Amino acid sequence: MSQSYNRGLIEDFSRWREFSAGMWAWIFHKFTGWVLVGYLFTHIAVLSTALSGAAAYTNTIQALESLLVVRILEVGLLAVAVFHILNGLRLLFVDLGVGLEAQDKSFYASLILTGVIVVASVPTFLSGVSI
Amino acid sequence: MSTQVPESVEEESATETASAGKQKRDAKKRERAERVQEQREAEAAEKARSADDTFHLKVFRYDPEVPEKQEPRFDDFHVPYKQGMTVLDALMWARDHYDSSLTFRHSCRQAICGSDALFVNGSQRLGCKTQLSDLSEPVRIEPLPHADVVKDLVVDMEHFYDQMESVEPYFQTNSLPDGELDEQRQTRENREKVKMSTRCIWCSACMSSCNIAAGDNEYLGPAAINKAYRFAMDEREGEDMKQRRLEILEQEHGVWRCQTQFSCTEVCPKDIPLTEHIQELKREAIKNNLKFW
Amino acid sequence: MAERYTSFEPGGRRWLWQRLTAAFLVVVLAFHFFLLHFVNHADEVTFALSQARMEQLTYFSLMILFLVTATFHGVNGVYNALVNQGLSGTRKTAVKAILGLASVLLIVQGVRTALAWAGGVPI
Amino acid sequence: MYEHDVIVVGAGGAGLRAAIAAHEEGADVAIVSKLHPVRSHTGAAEGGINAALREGDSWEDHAYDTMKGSDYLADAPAAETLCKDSPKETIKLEHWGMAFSRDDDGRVSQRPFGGLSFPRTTYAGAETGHQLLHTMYEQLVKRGIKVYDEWHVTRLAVSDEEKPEDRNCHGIVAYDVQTGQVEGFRARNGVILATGGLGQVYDHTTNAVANTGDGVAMAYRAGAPMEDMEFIQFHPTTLPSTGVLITEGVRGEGGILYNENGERFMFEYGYANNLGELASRDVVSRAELTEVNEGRGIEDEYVHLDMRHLGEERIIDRLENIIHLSEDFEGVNPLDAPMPVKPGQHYAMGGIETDENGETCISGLYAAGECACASVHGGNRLGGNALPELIVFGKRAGHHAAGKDMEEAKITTGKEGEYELGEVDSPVELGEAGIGEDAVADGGTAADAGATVSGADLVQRAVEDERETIDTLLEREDGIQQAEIRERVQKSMTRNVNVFREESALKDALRDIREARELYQDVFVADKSRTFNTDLLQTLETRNILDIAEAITLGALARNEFRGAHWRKEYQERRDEEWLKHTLLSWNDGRPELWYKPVILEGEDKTYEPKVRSY
Ligand SMILES: Cc1cc2nc3c(=O)[nH]c(=O)nc-3n(C[C@H](O)[C@H](O)[C@H](O)COP(=O)(O)OP(=O)(O)OC[C@H]3O[C@@H](n4cnc5c(N)ncnc54)[C@H](O)[C@@H]3O)c2cc1C
Ligand code: HEM
Ligand code: SF4
Ligand code: F3S
Ligand code: FES
Repeated sequence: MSQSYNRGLIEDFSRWREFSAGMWAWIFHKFTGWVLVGYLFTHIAVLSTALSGAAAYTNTIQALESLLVVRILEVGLLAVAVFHILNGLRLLFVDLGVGLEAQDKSFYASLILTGVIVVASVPTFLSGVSI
Repeated sequence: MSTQVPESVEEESATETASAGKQKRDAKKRERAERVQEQREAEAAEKARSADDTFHLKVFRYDPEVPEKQEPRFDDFHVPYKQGMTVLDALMWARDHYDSSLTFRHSCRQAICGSDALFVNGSQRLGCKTQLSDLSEPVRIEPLPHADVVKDLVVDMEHFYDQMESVEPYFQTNSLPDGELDEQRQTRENREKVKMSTRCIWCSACMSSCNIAAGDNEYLGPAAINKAYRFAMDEREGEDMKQRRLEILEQEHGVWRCQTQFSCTEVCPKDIPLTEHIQELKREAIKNNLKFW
Repeated sequence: MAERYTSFEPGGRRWLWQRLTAAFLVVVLAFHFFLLHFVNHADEVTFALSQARMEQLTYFSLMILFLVTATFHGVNGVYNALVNQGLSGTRKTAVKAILGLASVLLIVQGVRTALAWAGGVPI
Repeated sequence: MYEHDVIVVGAGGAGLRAAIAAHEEGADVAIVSKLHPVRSHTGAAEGGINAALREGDSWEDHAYDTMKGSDYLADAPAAETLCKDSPKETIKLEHWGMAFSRDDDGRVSQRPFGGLSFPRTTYAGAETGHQLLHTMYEQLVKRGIKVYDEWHVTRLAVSDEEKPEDRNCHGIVAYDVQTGQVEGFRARNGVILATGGLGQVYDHTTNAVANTGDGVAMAYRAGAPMEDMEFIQFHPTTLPSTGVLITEGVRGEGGILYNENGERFMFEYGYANNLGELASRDVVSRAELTEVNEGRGIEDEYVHLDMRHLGEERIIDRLENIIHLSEDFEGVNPLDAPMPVKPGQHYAMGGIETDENGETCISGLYAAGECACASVHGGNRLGGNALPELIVFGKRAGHHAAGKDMEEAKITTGKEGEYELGEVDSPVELGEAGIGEDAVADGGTAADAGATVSGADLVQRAVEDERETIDTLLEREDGIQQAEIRERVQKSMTRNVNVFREESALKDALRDIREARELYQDVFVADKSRTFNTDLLQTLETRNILDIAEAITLGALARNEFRGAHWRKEYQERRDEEWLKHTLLSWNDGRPELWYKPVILEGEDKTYEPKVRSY
C-alpha cells in the first residue's frame, strides 16, 4: 500500500511507559547481553597486555584497579552480569515451559535480586581503592 | 465539539436544468433535511453537555485522500457516558453524532469477529471488549502499531492474513474413516489441549504487540504459530502430519524468532497462552531434530 | 508472502546452542566472578597469580572453554538480535562474516594470552 | 470486470459451504464479501448444530420437532431435507477437523435444546459458530478458492423481463471498500446470495452491525420475492447496552428473572405458571416487555436475571463464559449483581424465497443461509436449527449453481404454483418514495428494453448505474445523513414491530418508514474519500434496511393471527383455516405486491397435521 502512512519506529521508543514486564525483560536482557559482549572484547584486550610481559600486565591491571571509575564500572558490570544471569535463568525456565504464568513476577524477582547482590558486593568491589 | 475539517462547499450546479417545480420541491426537501440534521446535532451537543459524565476521546485520524487529513492528527471527541459503554460504543457514538467520516472496522460487538483490535491507551485491545470505565482519560485511540494505516483506525491486514495462511492452516490427515457418518475419535484430554488455541479470532493484536514481528516481516508471528499448534497438537491428524507441521514451524522465520516477550500473551483478547504454545513447539522441534542426530 | 515454506533451515540448532552455552556460562561465570573478585580481590591481581592458576591444566582448559562458549554465546546473541530486527540479504551475510571474524580474532587473542601465562600448553 | 462460473456473495457459514460445494463440482468459484470471511456473524453462534446422529434418534423425529416448532408454517420438503442431510454434513465438519466437544468415548458431544425431543444439538463448547466458521474457512484456504474480501455487493445484474420467473441473473456489482472502485463480476453459471441476517433493522439485536439484510433487499429489488418476513425471533435475554446474547443456559441452570420490585414476575403475574423462566422464548420475551410497559421495568427498560444463588463454583463450572460477557459488555459482574436483560431481535425466519435446492424464481440466482427462506423455520426457528441450515442448503445451492443435476424441487418459487393475491390496508403509500425522481440508491434491475443483450453487457450496464448512484451520493454537499434515518427506522421498529404487535402501532411504523424513505431522498455522504468510506457503505445499507423494515411491518399488518413468533393483539390465536400460507412480497415497479402461497405440510412419507404447540 504505497499510499498508506506508516508510523514507523519513532513510536516504539516513546511508548516505553506502556511496556509490560515481559517486554522490559526482553529489552534489559538485550542491553545487558550487548554490554557483556562489549566487555568480553575489552577484557581480552586488557588481558592480552600479558603478551608483552609480566610487568606490563601487572602494572596495567593495578593501575586500572586503583581508579575509582574503574571500580564503579566494575560494579556496573556486576549489575549487568547478575541481571543477565538471573534473567537468563528465567528465560531458560521459560524455554522449558516452567513458570510461564509467573513470568512477570520472576522478572521483578531478578531485578530485585540483582539490586540486592550488587549493593551487597559494593564494599568488596570498592575495597582498597585509593581516592 | 467535532474537529472534522469543514469541506469546501462547492457551487450548486446540478439543479440548473431541473424544472422550476422540481426545484421548489428540492428546496423544501433540503430545508427539511437541514432542519432534521440541525436538530440532531443540537440534541447531540445537548446530550453531551447534560450527561453527568462525558468521556474524552483522542482519536487518530488520517486519510491519504483528504488534504486536511494527510498529515496524521488527533481529534478530540466528548462522548456522553452510559453504564456499560465500551470503546467501540463511544467511537460509534462519535461517528454517528459528530463526524460520519470517522472510520474503523467493527461488526459483531461481542469479541468474536476480531475486526476492532485497536491501540487504546497504549495497548492492543478489542474496542468492543474494553469498558470505558476501566480507562483513564483522555482515552487515546490509535490504529494497531506496526501495520500500515489505510485510513483513521483501519490498518492493512493483508500481511497478517498471509502469515496465517502460510502455515497450512487446515486439517489434514491420511486416515479418515470410510463412512460419511463415522467420526474420528478424539479424547477429551486432547480436545482440551487444543481448545485454547482454537479460540483465535484473527484480530492481529498479538502480532501488533510483538517487536520481533515488527522487525522481521517474515516472522510467522504468534497467531500463525498458534494456528499451526492447533493442528500439530490435534491427535486426529496423525504423526506424519505433525512432522510436516514442525518442518514449517522450524524454518528460520518460524518459532526460533520468538524471544519470549510475552506481549502477545498479554494482549490476546481470547486469553490464548501464546508464548506457552510457541515454547512448546520449540521443544517439540528440538526433540524432533534430536531423533536424527 | 504466502508461499509455503519448504526449504528447511535449521534455525533450531543455534537456538539450542544459545541455551546450552547459557546453562554452562551460569556456572563458569559465577565461578569466575567469585574467584576474581571475592576470593582474590581485584586490586591484588598480578601476573604471577594468574600464572599460577593457568599452569593447572583443569583451570587452563576451563578458561579456554569459557572463552569459546562466551564468545559463541555473545556473538550469536548479537547476530540473532540483528536478524530479529529484519537484517537480511547481503547485509546479513556481511554481518555474519564480520562477527565470525571478530570471534576468531577474540578467541585467538584470548588463547595467546592464556598460553603466555601458562608458558605453553600446561601438560 | 471479473468473471467466474459461480459467484457467492457472503462468506458466513452458508457462503463458505456453498463455495466449497461449487468447487467440489469443478466450478471456478469466487466469494465476494463485505467482511473478511472470519468476521462473519456465524462466528457468534453459541449453542450448537442439530443433527440426528445417535442411536434412538432419527431424522424423522428431528423433522417432526422442526415442523412443530415452526408452528406448521415450514414447508415439509425443506424441513425434511434439512433433517436428513444434517447428520452427514455435521460429520463432514468433523472430518474437516472441527473441534467439537467430546464424550468420554471420543465421539462428538450432543446436548438437549429447547423444543427438541432428543439431545441432538452437537456443539463445540459455547462457541460452536466460531469453530464452524473457522473450520470452513480453513477448507477454503486449502482449496485455494478466491475471496474478494471487503468488497461490498450493491446490486444484482438481472435481466428485466416482465415476469421475474423469466429473468436471468448474470452477475453482481460490487464496491471495493479499500479503493472505492465499482466493478462488475460476471457469473457464467450462477450467483449465490448468502448475506446472512437483518438484525440491524432493529436498534436492539444480537446481530452484527454488518447484518443489514443486503442480500434480501437486493434480490427483492431484482424481482425475487421475500417470504414470511413478519416472522422475527426475539431472544428474551440479551444485554441492554449491546444486545449481546446471554444463553438460555443461565435459566436452564436455575437463573431467575426479577422486575423492579424484586418480584419473580414469571410466576407472580402468571405468565407461565408451570415453567416460569423456562417457558419458550416468545413467552418470556412478552412477559418481560409487559413488565416494562406496565412500569415495573428497571429504568423503564429491562429486568434482572439473577444467578448469584447458584453459587460461584457452579457458575464458573458451567457458565464461565457468561461472567466474561456480562463483565465485558455490560460492566456487571454477575457473581456480585444480577444481570440486566431485555428481549432483542435475534433471527429472521423469513428471507429470499427459495426451493429446497436453494434456487430462487430468477434463474441463475440462488440463496442460502439466514438470508434465504426455503422455509425450514416457518413461524419460529428452533435453537440449533440455523447452523445445519447453513451447511445443508449452502451445499445444495453450491452444487446446483455449479451445474450438478439435482432432484426436482417440490417447492415452487415465484408465481409458478398455486397462489393468491393479498391486500393490506396501509395508511401511507408504500415502496419507493417518488421513484424516478431522486431514487439515488435504487439497486434494482439493470433496465434494458426487453432486447436481448449478452450477460457481460448487462453486468456492465449495472456497473455504470451503480457508479452513477455512488457519484451522486458523493457529490451532494448537504442533506441528511444516514445515521439519522437509520436510527429513526430502528427505533420505530423496536417500538412498534417488536414482540407485541398491534394494528395502530404497525401503522405508525409504516408512517415512520415512509417518512424515512422521504428523508432518504435527501441523503448525503459527508465523507468524500474513496478510501474505506464506511459512511457511503452505511448509506447504501440503510436503503436496504428501509425496504426490509417495510416488508416486515407489512407482513405483520396483513397476518391477522398469532402464530409462532408473530403475536397480534387483536388476534390471539392461530387460524389454520385461513393462514396456513406463506406471506410473499414482490417488488413490482417500485411498489411491494403482497401475495400468498400455501404451506406444504406433506412430507415424504407423512403429512404433518397442525397440532396445538405446547411444551
Ligand atoms: C448471537 C447468536 C447466536 C446464535 N446461536 C445459534 C446456535 O447456537 N445455533 C444455531 O443453529 N444458530 C444460531 N444462531 C443463528 C445463526 O448463527 C445464523 O443464522 C447464521 O450464522 C447465519 O449465517 P449466514 O452464513 O447466513 O450469514 P452470516 O454468517 O451473517 O454471513 C453473512 C456474510 O455475508 C456478507 N455480506 C453481507 N452483506 C453483504 C454485501 N452487501 N456484500 C457482500 N457481502 C455481504 C458478510 O460479509 C458475511 O460474510 C445464532 C445467531 C446469533 C446472532
Ligand atoms: C552467565 C550466564 C548467562 C546466561 C544464563 C545467559 C543467558 C542468555 C540467554 C538465555 C540468552 C538468549 C536470549 C534469547 O535469545 O531470547 C542470552 C542472550 C545473550 N547473551 Fe547471555 N547469558 C549468560 C552470559 C552471557 C555472557 C558472559 C555474555 C557476554 C559475552 C552474554 C551475552 C549475550 C548476548 C549478547 C545475548 C543476546 C542478547 C540479545 O538478544 O540481543 N551472555 N543470554
Ligand atoms: S492469537 Fe489472540 S491476539 Fe492473536 S490474533 Fe488470535 S485472538 Fe487475536
Ligand atoms: S510477543 Fe513476540 S517474541 Fe514471542 S512471546 Fe510473543 S511472539
Ligand atoms: S466488533 Fe467484533 S470483535 Fe469487536
